[in-house]
Amino acid sequence: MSSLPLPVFLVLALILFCIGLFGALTKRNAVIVLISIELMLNAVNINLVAFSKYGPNPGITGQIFSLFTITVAAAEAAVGLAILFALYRNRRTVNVNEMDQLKR
Amino acid sequence: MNEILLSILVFSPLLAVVVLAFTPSNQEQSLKWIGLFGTLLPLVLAIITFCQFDIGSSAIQLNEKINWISFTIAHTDSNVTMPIQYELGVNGLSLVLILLTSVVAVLAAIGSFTIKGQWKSYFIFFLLMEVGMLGVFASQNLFLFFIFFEMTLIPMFFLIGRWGYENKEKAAYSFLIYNGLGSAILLIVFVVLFMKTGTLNYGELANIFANGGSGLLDSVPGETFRLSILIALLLAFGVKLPIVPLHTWMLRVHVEAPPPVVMIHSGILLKIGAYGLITFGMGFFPAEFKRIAFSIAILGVVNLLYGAFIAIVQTDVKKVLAYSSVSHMGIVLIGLAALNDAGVQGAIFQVVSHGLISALLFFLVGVLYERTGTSYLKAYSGFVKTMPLASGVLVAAGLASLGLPGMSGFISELMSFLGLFQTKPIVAAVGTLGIILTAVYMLRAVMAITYGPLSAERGKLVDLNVREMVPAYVLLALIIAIGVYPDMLGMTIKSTLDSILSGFGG
Amino acid sequence: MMQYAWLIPLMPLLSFILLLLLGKKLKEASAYVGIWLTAVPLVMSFIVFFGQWGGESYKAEGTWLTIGHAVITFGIEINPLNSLMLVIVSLVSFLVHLYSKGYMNGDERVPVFFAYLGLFTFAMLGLVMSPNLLQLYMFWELVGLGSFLLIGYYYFKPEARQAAKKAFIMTRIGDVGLFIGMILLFWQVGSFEFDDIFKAVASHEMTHAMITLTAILIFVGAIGKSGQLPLHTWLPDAMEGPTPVSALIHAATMVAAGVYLVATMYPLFAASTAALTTVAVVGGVTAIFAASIGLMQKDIKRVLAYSTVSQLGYMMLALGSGGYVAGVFHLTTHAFFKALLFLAAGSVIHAVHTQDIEKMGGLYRKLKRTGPLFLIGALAISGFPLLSGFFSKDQILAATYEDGRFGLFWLAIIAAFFTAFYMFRLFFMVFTGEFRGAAKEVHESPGVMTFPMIVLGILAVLAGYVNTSWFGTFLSDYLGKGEVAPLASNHEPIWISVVATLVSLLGIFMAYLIYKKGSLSRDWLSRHLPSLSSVVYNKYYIDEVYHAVIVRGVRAFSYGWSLIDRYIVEGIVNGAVALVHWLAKLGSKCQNGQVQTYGAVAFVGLVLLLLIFAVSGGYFS
Amino acid sequence: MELETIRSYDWGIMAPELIILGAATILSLADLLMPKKASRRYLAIFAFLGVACALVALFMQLDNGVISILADTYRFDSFSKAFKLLFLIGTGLILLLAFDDRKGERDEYRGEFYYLLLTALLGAMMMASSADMITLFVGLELLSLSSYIMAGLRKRDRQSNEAAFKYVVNGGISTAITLFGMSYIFGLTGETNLYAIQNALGDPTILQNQFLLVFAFLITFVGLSFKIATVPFQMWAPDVYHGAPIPVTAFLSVVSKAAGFVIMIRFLLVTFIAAPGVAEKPLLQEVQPYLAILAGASMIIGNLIALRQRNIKRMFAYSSIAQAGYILVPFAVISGLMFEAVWFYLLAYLFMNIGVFAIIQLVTAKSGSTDISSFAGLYRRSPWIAVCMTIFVLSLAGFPATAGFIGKFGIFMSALSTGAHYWLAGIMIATTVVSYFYYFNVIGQMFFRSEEEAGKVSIPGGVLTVTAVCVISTLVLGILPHTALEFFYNQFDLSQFFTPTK
Repeated sequence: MSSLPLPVFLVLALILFCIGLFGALTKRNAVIVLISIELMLNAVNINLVAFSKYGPNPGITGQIFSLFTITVAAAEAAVGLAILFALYRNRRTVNVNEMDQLKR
Repeated sequence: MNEILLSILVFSPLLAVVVLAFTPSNQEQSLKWIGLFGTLLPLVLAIITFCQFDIGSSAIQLNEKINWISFTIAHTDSNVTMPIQYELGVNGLSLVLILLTSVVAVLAAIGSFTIKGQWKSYFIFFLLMEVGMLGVFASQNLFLFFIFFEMTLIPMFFLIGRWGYENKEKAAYSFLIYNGLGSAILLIVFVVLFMKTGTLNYGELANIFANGGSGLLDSVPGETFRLSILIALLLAFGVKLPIVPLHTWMLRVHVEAPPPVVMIHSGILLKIGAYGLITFGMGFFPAEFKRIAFSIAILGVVNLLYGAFIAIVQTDVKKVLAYSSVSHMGIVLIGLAALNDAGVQGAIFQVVSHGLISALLFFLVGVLYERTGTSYLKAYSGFVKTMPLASGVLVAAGLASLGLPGMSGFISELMSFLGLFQTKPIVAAVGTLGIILTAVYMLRAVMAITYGPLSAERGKLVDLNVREMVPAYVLLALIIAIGVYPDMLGMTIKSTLDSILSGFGG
Repeated sequence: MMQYAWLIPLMPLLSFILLLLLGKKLKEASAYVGIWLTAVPLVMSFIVFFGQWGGESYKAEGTWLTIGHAVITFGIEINPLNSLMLVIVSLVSFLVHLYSKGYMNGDERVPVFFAYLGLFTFAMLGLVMSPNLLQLYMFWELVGLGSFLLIGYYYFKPEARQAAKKAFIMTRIGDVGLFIGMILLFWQVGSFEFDDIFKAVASHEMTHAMITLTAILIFVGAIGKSGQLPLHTWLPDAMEGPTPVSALIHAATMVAAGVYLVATMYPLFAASTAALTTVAVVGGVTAIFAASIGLMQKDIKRVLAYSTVSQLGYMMLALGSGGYVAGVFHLTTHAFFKALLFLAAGSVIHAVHTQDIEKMGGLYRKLKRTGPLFLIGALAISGFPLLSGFFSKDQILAATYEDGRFGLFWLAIIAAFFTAFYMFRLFFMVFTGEFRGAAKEVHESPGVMTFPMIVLGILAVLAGYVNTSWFGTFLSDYLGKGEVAPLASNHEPIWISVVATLVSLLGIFMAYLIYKKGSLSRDWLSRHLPSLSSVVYNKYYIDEVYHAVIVRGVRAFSYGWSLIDRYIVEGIVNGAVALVHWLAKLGSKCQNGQVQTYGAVAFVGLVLLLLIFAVSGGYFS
Repeated sequence: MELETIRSYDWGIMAPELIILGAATILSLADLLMPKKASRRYLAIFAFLGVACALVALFMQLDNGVISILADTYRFDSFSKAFKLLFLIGTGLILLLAFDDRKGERDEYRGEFYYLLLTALLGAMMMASSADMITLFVGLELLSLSSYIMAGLRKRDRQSNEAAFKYVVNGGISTAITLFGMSYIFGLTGETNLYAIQNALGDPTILQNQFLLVFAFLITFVGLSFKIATVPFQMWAPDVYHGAPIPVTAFLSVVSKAAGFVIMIRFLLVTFIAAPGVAEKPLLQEVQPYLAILAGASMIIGNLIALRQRNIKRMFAYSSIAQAGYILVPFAVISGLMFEAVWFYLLAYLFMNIGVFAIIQLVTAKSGSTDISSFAGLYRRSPWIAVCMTIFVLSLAGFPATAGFIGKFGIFMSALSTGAHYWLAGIMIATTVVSYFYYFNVIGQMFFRSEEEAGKVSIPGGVLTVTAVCVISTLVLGILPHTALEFFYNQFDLSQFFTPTK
């Protein structure tokens, strides 16, 4: 079985991470922002799994780590959405730009 | 008793603080009297301390030492413990300053009777500040010194900011920021010394820098290191002293703070700068001090002339006196820069003498302000007529300030210049211009107040009352006593002076 | 007796303290306290003086201050010169106290006046008894204080305030010279003691340049105190003080302290020709300069003041020309006749309530005692033969001539002419002709005022006989007893006396022609040489020049500095504070409330860190 | 894993965590089962008792040596003991504070706050005790997630919502960044156990990927700096502190921040201690300038922007950024004094900052505004409160006779102990002086201004206790610091920190 070399996975993860970051920092819609963060966390997962398989010191703990990451990411998304709901109820908006009552 | 005499002395004002805290704040008279008695206690103790002190010995006396804090530094091989002790002790110089502090504090407390309102907190702050001042002079450990040093800062901030005049808050803030900067530099210096030598005891530090070798020291710290520490000290105490151009805060304080507070400030707090320069700058780094002595002499002359020139054109008597303080502190620097018996002794005399004279002058300005509600020279004239006693004392104080023989100011001026003429005659000669200028601005201010025609609306001024006479006469008596028989003070500081100067090899 | 000599200055000090404390209660009786407490020192001074006449010098000292290994002492010394000064000072002081009792009658601040007089007398007596330079300097300043307080006695008059301030500051300028000279001597000699200094001078421990420098610096002090050029302007202004004060301080004693200083330090001066020349030139120029101003003044006291300046110049000239005895001799005689003149002038002022000689005239008839006494004084100062001034002035001229300073000698001759002229101008305008004043009743002063004048009058006539080449040179012998005083010869050529006498008679005659007979017009000079006359009348505009250049200059400089202090020194600080606040504002602007900005900042920060590390760590290289 | 193994573990050492876990569980159940109208305030007492029990349990174990269980993922050592102590004390005080916080909210949601606080505490404690990247991460997230919710606890309050949302978004990004860094550390070593990583990084083979290693370090560091709110991840802090309820703000600024330092020290120091850098120097020495710059920037930014704040909560948010910058100094210049300096300062900071927020809560509740002017004339109205506030503020500003001074002194000692960090000490001291402006502005309001509204501020019991404890501790630690320092030296042997369990 021919296998892709490690750098390919790492670059993929990096790109994914950057896309996620870009989304999180530019999108107006709060939901998309939250999803972009998920994307960043998933990039990490790719890293972890790739390292645990093809890394210089492969090991199973990486995959276990990624399991925890997935779980925590889910929890985070849930909390994030819950907070967004509360916000939406009060403000009737999911536009990130409008959330600037607190500043300076 | 002797083992803890100094501690009792330093913390004695706290007794009155406790009593004050439980006195209802509307009992004006009792609050004032408690405050006054709170300052009398340290005075009594200071006199007891003086009696216990052996003038002939140059050693630190009445020592107290308790282990206080110890920091442990984890090193790769073994842990190093760096202890900080609670150490008190006095030598001739600090004893004199403690006496000065306790005397001026009592008189300022008497002067504080005219303070408007909130006597309770006023006297609490006042007494806390006295603890700080006494502590500064009694401590034998830099850490402790710093704590007491800062302890004078906070009460002073409140005293200026709450009981001052129109721009009191600005004055309080600029006091705080400048002195904060000064003490910040001081803190760094102390920590650096601590990390280099492992001790903060004055004697041990002096010993280490003189002879080298100690627990933590790999080698005697280099020349550059010593020099930069000394310059940092000069900067830190230069704010306090103040040295031009670090003086602007002090003008504001002198103008805005209530008179008794200025008495303390100008009389004692400024002197901490000189005390620090002598004890630390000269005590620890004699060789380096010698190297920068010329610059210090220049700074001294600049201070002297700068203050004097500007004082000539001031329209507010408080400002005249403030610039006069700048000018007079120049004489301290001049004396220190001379690096000989005469000069350093002159500087110490100037510290004491200016403490008394400026306390007296500001007390009188307070008296005038209280009666007239202004401190502008233009608003004054011919007060001899209605206030002969106050005017007489004012003229006397002014003359003392300009260095009239027979009063303390002359002795210090003479000795400082005597000292500097031996080592740096040209600089000293330039400095003597200050003697003339001092006469010019002092007479201008004093005579504008006392002499001249009396305007009609000032016809009902009341002369000094008994309560005001006490500070005025006591201070004047001390000024004249030192001026007539200076060896009284000279003997007390002689041994200390010798030990300081032994660092310069002579 | 000598061991009690230290009590002499303490008596007036006691008077000062008593009157300060009890003056309010004593009121008019204060005068008696002052008089008695100067009478005692007077008696003691005479005892000391005559004790000294036969005995040795006396010195007693105690430790005053220790500076390192040098011990500075405080004590008294009695030697020929200062025992003579003691007598002069205590005598004049006593007489002035007495006179003031009458003169100040009715003034509500009499206790204060006598207190100040006591303080001054104390300081002056202390000054002459000082065994060392430092102590002398201290009392030197204290007599300045006494003078300052008494000039400003009429505190409510702005002119008096101004004059007092001016006196203090001008003399202080000179004092700084003395101060520096004293300190330099200390480091050369290691002591302030006169004896040590003279020993060092004699043993050539000091370089010649240093001797000259210190001598000149000390002379600067004398210039200030004795009102010599260019620091003379305070002395005429000092006439704002009460007239007895002018007599005591600004004629007889304090202003003579400068001469006394030079005399005391004479061995130092004698060791340097340059220093002596300086003293002589300054003295000579001052003598003629002040005399010329005296010609045109209209205020009776100012004429006398300029006369004093001029006479002090004479004394300096004498000292500078090696005429030690002549200088001291003239100091003595001058003390008596000038005090007399001032007291007489005071008596006149007391009678007519003005000082303007244009408003006087014909008083000789009304003031039966003052008039003749004034005439005696005027004759004495003019050098009328056989009066005291004649002898002393004669010796000065002789000393100058012998020293080979011919230019100065002729200046002194001209000054002598001027002196005679202006004194008699004064006499004729005040005492002869018609009364031009407004006062209706003019009374002679009471006995308490005339008595001192009579005493002084007698002395003004007789004091000259203590040192003449005809009867005996008592004074020279006496002063020569102390080893410090080098002797000047008394064998002057006779023609000098003749010329001097002729010149002063000519001066008197000219004054007579102009002011009594009116043969010559009074405004001859102002008509023919208007510019010169106005220059002289305005005292060569020296006050104006000082005011324009020095006073204004210092004030402008100060003002400039205070602007720098306010705008630049404080400006930098304010600028720093403003910068901090500006940065804070900038920072808080970035905090724009946008959550994504926050994330972006963190991300950019991270990228920057990584980039910097990569570049500096050499990743790209 | 065998049951046998599980049973063989010394579970007793987890007693504090277990007690907190139990308390949180019971509280959540109780809150669920209680009738809607019933007051939840008394749940606070229960939570407080839980914390107290945990504290007692911790004290009972002080003498234990290093014990690690659960396959070395949970590690009980001096470090964890020392910092758990801080967390527990801090949380206890905040619970007392919350007990009296009545502002605006209906009672029914109060229960949530108490058990979320306990779970957050649990997360922090786990972080202090973790010896494995995975548990460390889980602890961190437990703390974070609980804090997100707590920040938004006031559901009807727009500011609270917004604060929570900002917190969650920035928190998410920081988590991702941290994890990204961690994934590389894992990748380079193949281990998740900290001591195993330490071992692997000490191996010379790592030198091939030295750049990647430093990158990983910096990325992780920046990610973690979110928790301690220092540059560059500091900007969320003012908004969140401003919007969150005051007890939550206090928690975030004290306990959560302390936890951030714990994870930073534990994770970065243990793993990278032996790692080689790009040049000859060890990695930790090589990144020192970067950490020092970040610390310096935090002090500058925090203290500068605080100058312009009128809102007292925001002001202390910026102040806490600066304070975090101070605490970062010993970490940045790693010296033999690091642990005690950080620990002591955090202890001092805990008391003074909770004290400050206690009084802010009192005063702003009275005036209904968080503007600084609500402090005007406080001295006339309630002198004792003003005096206490003054003591706290002076301590934060670092004046002697307060805990803050000794803390700062320790930081200076560590900054100046090993060579040339004068500039960092210089920045610290200069910004400290700048900070006088705003700290003393508060004092000025209290003492110099006249009161705008009359009325004494009354102190309820809980806040009174908190204030009293904080004032006494601040002063005692300032005047007799050896009480704490000797306790620290005697009880905590930090040489255990770097060596794996035998």
